Amino acid sequence: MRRYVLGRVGQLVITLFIYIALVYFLLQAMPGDISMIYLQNPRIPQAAREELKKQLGLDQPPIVQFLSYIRNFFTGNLGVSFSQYPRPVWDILLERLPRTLVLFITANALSFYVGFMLGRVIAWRRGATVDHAATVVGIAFWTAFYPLLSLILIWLFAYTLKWLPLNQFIEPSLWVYAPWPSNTVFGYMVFGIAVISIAVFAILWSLGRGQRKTGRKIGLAWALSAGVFAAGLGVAASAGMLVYMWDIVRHMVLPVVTLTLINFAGTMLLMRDSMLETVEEDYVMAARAKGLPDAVVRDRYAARNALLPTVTSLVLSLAASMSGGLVTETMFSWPGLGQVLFRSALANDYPLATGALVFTGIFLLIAHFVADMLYAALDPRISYGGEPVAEG
Amino acid sequence: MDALLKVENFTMHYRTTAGHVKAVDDVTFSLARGQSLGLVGESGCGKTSIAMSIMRLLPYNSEIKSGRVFLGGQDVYSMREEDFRKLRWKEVAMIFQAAMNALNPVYTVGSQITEVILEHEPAASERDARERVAELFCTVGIPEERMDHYPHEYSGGMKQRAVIAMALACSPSLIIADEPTTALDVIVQDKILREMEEIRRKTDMSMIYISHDISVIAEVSDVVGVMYAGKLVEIGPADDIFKRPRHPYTYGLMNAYPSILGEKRDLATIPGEPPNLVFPPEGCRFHPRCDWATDECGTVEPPARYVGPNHSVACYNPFPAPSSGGDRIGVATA
Amino acid sequence: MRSLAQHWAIFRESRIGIAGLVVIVCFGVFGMMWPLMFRNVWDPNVYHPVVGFDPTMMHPAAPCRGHLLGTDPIGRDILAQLMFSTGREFLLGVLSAMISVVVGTFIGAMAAYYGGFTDAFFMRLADIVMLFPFVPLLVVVGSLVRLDMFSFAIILGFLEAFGGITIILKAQALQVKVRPYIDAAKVAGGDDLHIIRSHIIPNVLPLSFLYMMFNVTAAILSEATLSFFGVLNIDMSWGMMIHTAETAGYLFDYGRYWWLWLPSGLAITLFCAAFYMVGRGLDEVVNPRLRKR
Amino acid sequence: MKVVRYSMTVLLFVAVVFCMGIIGQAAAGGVYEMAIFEDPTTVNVWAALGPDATVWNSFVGYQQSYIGLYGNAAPDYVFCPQAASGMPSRLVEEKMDNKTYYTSVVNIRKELRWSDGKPMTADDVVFSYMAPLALDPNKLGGNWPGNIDPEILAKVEKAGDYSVKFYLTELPGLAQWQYGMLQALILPKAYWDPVVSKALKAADPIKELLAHDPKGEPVAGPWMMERWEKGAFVTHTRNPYYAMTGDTNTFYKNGAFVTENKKTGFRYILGNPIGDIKLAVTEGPYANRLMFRILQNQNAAVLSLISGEVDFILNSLGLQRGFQDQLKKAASVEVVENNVNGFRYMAFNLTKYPFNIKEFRQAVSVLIDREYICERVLQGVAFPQYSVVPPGNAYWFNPNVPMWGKGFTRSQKITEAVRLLKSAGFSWEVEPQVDLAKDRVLRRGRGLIMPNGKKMPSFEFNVMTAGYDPLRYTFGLNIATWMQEVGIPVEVVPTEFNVVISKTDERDFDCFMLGWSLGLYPDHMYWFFHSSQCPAGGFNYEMYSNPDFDKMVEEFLREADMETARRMAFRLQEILADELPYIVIFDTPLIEAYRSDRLAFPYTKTLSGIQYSGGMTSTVKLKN
Repeated sequence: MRRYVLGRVGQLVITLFIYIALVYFLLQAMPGDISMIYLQNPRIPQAAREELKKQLGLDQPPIVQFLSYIRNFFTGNLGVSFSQYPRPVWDILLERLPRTLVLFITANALSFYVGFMLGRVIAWRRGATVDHAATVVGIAFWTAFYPLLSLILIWLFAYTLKWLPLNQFIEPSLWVYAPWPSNTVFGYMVFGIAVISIAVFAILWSLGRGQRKTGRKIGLAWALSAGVFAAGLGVAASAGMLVYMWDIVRHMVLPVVTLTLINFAGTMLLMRDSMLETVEEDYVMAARAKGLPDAVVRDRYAARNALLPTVTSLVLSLAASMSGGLVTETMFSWPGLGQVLFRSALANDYPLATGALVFTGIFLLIAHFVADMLYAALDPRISYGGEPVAEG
Repeated sequence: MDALLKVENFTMHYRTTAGHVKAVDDVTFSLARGQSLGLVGESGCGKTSIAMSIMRLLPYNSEIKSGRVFLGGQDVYSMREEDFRKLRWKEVAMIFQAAMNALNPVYTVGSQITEVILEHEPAASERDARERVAELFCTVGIPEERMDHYPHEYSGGMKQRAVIAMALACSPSLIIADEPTTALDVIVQDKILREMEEIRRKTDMSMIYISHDISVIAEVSDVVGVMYAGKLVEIGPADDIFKRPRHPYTYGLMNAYPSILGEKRDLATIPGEPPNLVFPPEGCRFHPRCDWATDECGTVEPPARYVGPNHSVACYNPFPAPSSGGDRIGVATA
Repeated sequence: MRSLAQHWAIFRESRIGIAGLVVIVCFGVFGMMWPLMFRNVWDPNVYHPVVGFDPTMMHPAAPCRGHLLGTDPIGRDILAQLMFSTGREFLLGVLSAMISVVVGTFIGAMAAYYGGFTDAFFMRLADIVMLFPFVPLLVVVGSLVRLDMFSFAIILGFLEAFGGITIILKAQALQVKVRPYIDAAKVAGGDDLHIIRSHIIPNVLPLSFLYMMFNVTAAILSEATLSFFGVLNIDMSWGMMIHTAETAGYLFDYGRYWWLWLPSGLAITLFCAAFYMVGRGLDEVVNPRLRKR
Repeated sequence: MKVVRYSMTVLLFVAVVFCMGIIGQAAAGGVYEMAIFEDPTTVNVWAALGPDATVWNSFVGYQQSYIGLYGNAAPDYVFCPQAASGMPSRLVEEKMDNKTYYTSVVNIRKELRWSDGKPMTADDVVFSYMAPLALDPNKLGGNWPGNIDPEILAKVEKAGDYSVKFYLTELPGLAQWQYGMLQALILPKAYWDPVVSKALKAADPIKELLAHDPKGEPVAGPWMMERWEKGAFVTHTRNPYYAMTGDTNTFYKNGAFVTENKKTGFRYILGNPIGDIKLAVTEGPYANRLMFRILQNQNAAVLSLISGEVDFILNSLGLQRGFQDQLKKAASVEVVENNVNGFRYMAFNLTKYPFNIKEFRQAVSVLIDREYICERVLQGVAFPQYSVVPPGNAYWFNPNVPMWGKGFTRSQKITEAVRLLKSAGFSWEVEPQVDLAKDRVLRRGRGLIMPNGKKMPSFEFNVMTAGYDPLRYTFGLNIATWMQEVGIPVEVVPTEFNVVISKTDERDFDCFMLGWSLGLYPDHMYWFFHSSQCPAGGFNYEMYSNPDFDKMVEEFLREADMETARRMAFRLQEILADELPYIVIFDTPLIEAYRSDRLAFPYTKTLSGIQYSGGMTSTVKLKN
């Protein structure tokens, strides 16, 4: 196992290196540089432009620039932004990271959940009205023009119905008096959710180990989970942070819903296809013959096995939504990594654009890696250990 | 005698885009407690469809045209789905065609058996269930410690044994074994069949063996039914049928397989292929392939008629009866 | 292997696929009407999709007799733009999908057939290409050098080709490669290219075709998104129509100026959904387990 | 059981939605809420004036918090004292250490305070000039070299506690002196001196200084930054020691101008303050807090404006036309339209033949139907323009420059263009023909033959891509069509903005269309048209070279007297409109909108709009 993981990590590092090189030279090959903004103001003398180039290191040959970039990269330094000179790229990305992560992980988790649940149901009831309806609606959203859809949703829910806030990720008039910066609250939210999920997972795991599920056990599990959640809320409330967290959640609803609408069909259709294969498997028939309840056959047999290929799609959809992040962020005034990338590219800010692309790349690599590990965890047949498996 | 299973004039079709597949056509038979029935026929002749009909596990595109199935005196198809679900495996269990695939790859073998025990016996605790599985593993000859292994860690024969153990888990009164040993090599096949037979005799269960291999059936069945193209063309006591097959198809089948006991014979094959069940031939469905067919065979379907005690054949020109009569009476055909 | 007619027979069973095909044909007819209308019916000065202008009314004008779908903020006929763009979208979608599938199929077949270094090289390359976040990358490239329709289609096609599609097609080609007739052909002295061309590729082709449909959807949506951000050098497309309405500020009062965004927005969704649905239909052809029995 | 579960879920959902609707609004009084589209990138004034000079940085940064010695009093942009107590003394020649200097003394208002309560003195002013000089304004980049020109400024010395003395190496023009150096911002020495001296010792002083995060920096302007929640909002609170509160700027009809503060007794008079008063504006600020909400797109901003979340949208580009009529209908929203200081133009490469023929350019100018573009295509949201100084810049604008083809019909334009071209020796293979009576083109021109007898080769016309700006792209196509009608073989090439910029910078083009937005003082006539700017890197892209013009524009630049300068500017505009190195086409007005139920601006008619004064934060009054 460890050898496999190490090997995989090594592979990732090499891939990453090639990726960085590609990104770097791709951006270098683009016309123009940031000193061109000085060309738009005749009062700025040419000397200033030369000084700027020298200051930013643009007067050096590209290969020298690249080597120093790589050297800095492996010491954890992504360079200095040109358009926000001299703020470190790393600093800008870190500022955006919590917002991006919270939004996209929530949205992906939700769209994966919705897609998985719906796909499970429609594959189980193949050919029924719900199957056709969900497929058509899913495809319609899947291929909808995203910017337009988000504008329509904003207009409907925030502007006309006034159920949800219009845009931005926090309400300024509330946060003026906040004792913390928003990123601190984001951080605590992520931390809190992680702790709560681990606790709930532990509760469910320890109580759900047996196969005999009594009502008492289920009730206890629910009560304990609710208790943990309430405790979390209580801690937040006593710290006075709850109202700010709530504000963030409020602002997240619309983008998350939009992302979910756009993305769920991918998981749903994949789950449906995958499950249409597993429902034909003999073990599903066997499970029915065993007189297990329909829901158990569907969930523990058909859906459980169909889940495996869908996990890969979770990663890919995470990638896709990070990629499409720019649209979401622009439409919902949610300043995240996509915005940084877009604006820095428009401003010829190569270090920042490269940094953002590399960062997205690292994120995706980690996601791929996690998917591999998850796949192994979910499928007992896959063993990365290398010990021979009894067969035949 | 009280019949455990009664199938009466059962007709079932599959709706497909090509048309209705007449998979089971007017099949009637019954099975007493403790008896074993062997259903034999080429693949696609409706054996498995009958098994699934008894289990009430027909796919969504099936349609029961007529007939009824009684299990322990209860009409299977008039019960509520939920009520019948609780009877499955407790009353009638099944050993699937491909045991390799009948186990869910993502759970341990043991848990898949305890699961069914816990489902059907509300009183049993998890520990009871595990003890039972250990016993069952012992019975079928799997080391107890392999309970917590995953299916992919089992060999083919062990999976087959595990599936048998699973079928025995709730001590059902009837087990349907659909091609239980087809995928195994001959030696293991034989061993497992013997063991199954032994268990059956010990527990006094009924059993339906389904196979395309008449030699397998020969070994273990009390009664043999021969199916062809959705029809039960001949049914009767095993000895009787093997000694003197009456239907030309049965005869053909017996010559098509080597005896498992190793008696050397020239193998004959039945020329032609089974008919398309969307448009089955007029009259006797076997007549296009039958050497003895007459004009009558091609027009009117031959009715089943008795040719011996409990031995009926649907043929206009059955082979002559053997000199000695049947020795055991156990099968009542309507 | 089945014949084309058999494939078609199976495809016809898929209601979703047929619905998609019908929509595509409708778009095709719609797009083909453009040159006819422009040459015979419409005054080129008024109905030109890019420089047309109708001096008789205020713009944007609501749908009326002369302009069935109204005009845009600079006085161009929406219907004419819609028709004109249809052809362009077909070109873009089909061109990029063709490139991705032709290149992807060839690479997949090569990688599967030769294995070894070729295989490793292309698979690692695919890993890296898959790492690229497409939309941001194209936005970055597009914001620095404006891509026109052609170069955009080609870049998109190659990105898709070297990415995931290669891996999928290679897996399919591998299944074919191990079949006995490939060995037979090799023993018979067939040269590699011949074997790839006449044995492996035909077997991979249905799957390629399926991915082609999905790639058309991806290409059109990417074009629309990038156009929306104004980073493409395309004078007219459905995405540009929405971009024009957006930059001119007509997009936020949704009810009032519906003709500025609804026709193009619907066209994008319908067109993409149609190709996607055809893809789903083909999926049932290629993947027998999904087929209804 | 299932029903219960479902209804519980639905109930929970409804409850959550309900909560979302009500919780989370905490309104506070006296907050002036503005929408901006991008995060500021820095709050460090050195960076904001230097390489990070974005309009957003100025909106939330120095425009609110800093003052200079002098400023331009809106709405008429009258040059007037801010921190200074009167006009600078006349520049006099002075010899020191064998060098000739031109010196001037500026006195400072004594009541000025930093926001920490300490007085603003001559030390601060001297520091504000000497520190950038020490760091080298060219290295600081951005606006620094324009404000503190190291070529001219030798040093600034303290002449008293509240007066400073400038030493210049040559006589400056208006652009360098009044509209440059004297308007540089004054920085608090007490805060920045240690930072700058530390930076000067560092390996990279500029980087060190720009990287400094100013916390608790005292300011002298009306507002001090309170909180910057990155990506969400920036707030400012009032500077409690802001000394200019109560300053009343009075504009007289006759052009006179008076600044007066009853409380402090400060008074400054320009011209002869008699007769009718046009406008009087009293400095506040009247709001308690500024809130800049960072909304990432204009749709979001407009929706927020209509729903009352913001009072004003602060955007240097103004609002797009489509919003106009919708906002006009919205309750309590006022839409204002202002001229901007800029123009869109097209230019030819004057080193190429036949673009260097004056008549050719005049013919093209005649052919361009500016009125058609503005009135028909843009329906009045643009105005035709002929001079390189926009009409909005009323003081400097010459309304009587030649206007080529103004008011002509299509056929008249073609006839006039043909006449001009023929007069320069052009001829045609097929000469265009028009029917003047019916205003129709009978025959399009083909095969234009240049005066040298060769057929004119086709040339490229670089316009913005449709994606960048659909309007400009369309106009480019229109202009090309008009030129093609008389047989000028032009070919439109949609080109990316960056590429046009580098093409013009490298002088590698035939002709192009771009736009400028300008400063108040029209020194751009020097930068765009003086022959010294011809080589690559200069701003005379089209490489116009006219020795007479050069001489005049140099004089204009040196001229320190406003009236003389104005006369010269008029003459320069006439020459340019005749020679047409730039064919000026049109400009669009700036459209802005604000909540009239919340805000009361003292005036809204001003060049470049309310945004140009940073939202008029210190003079706007808040209702309710």
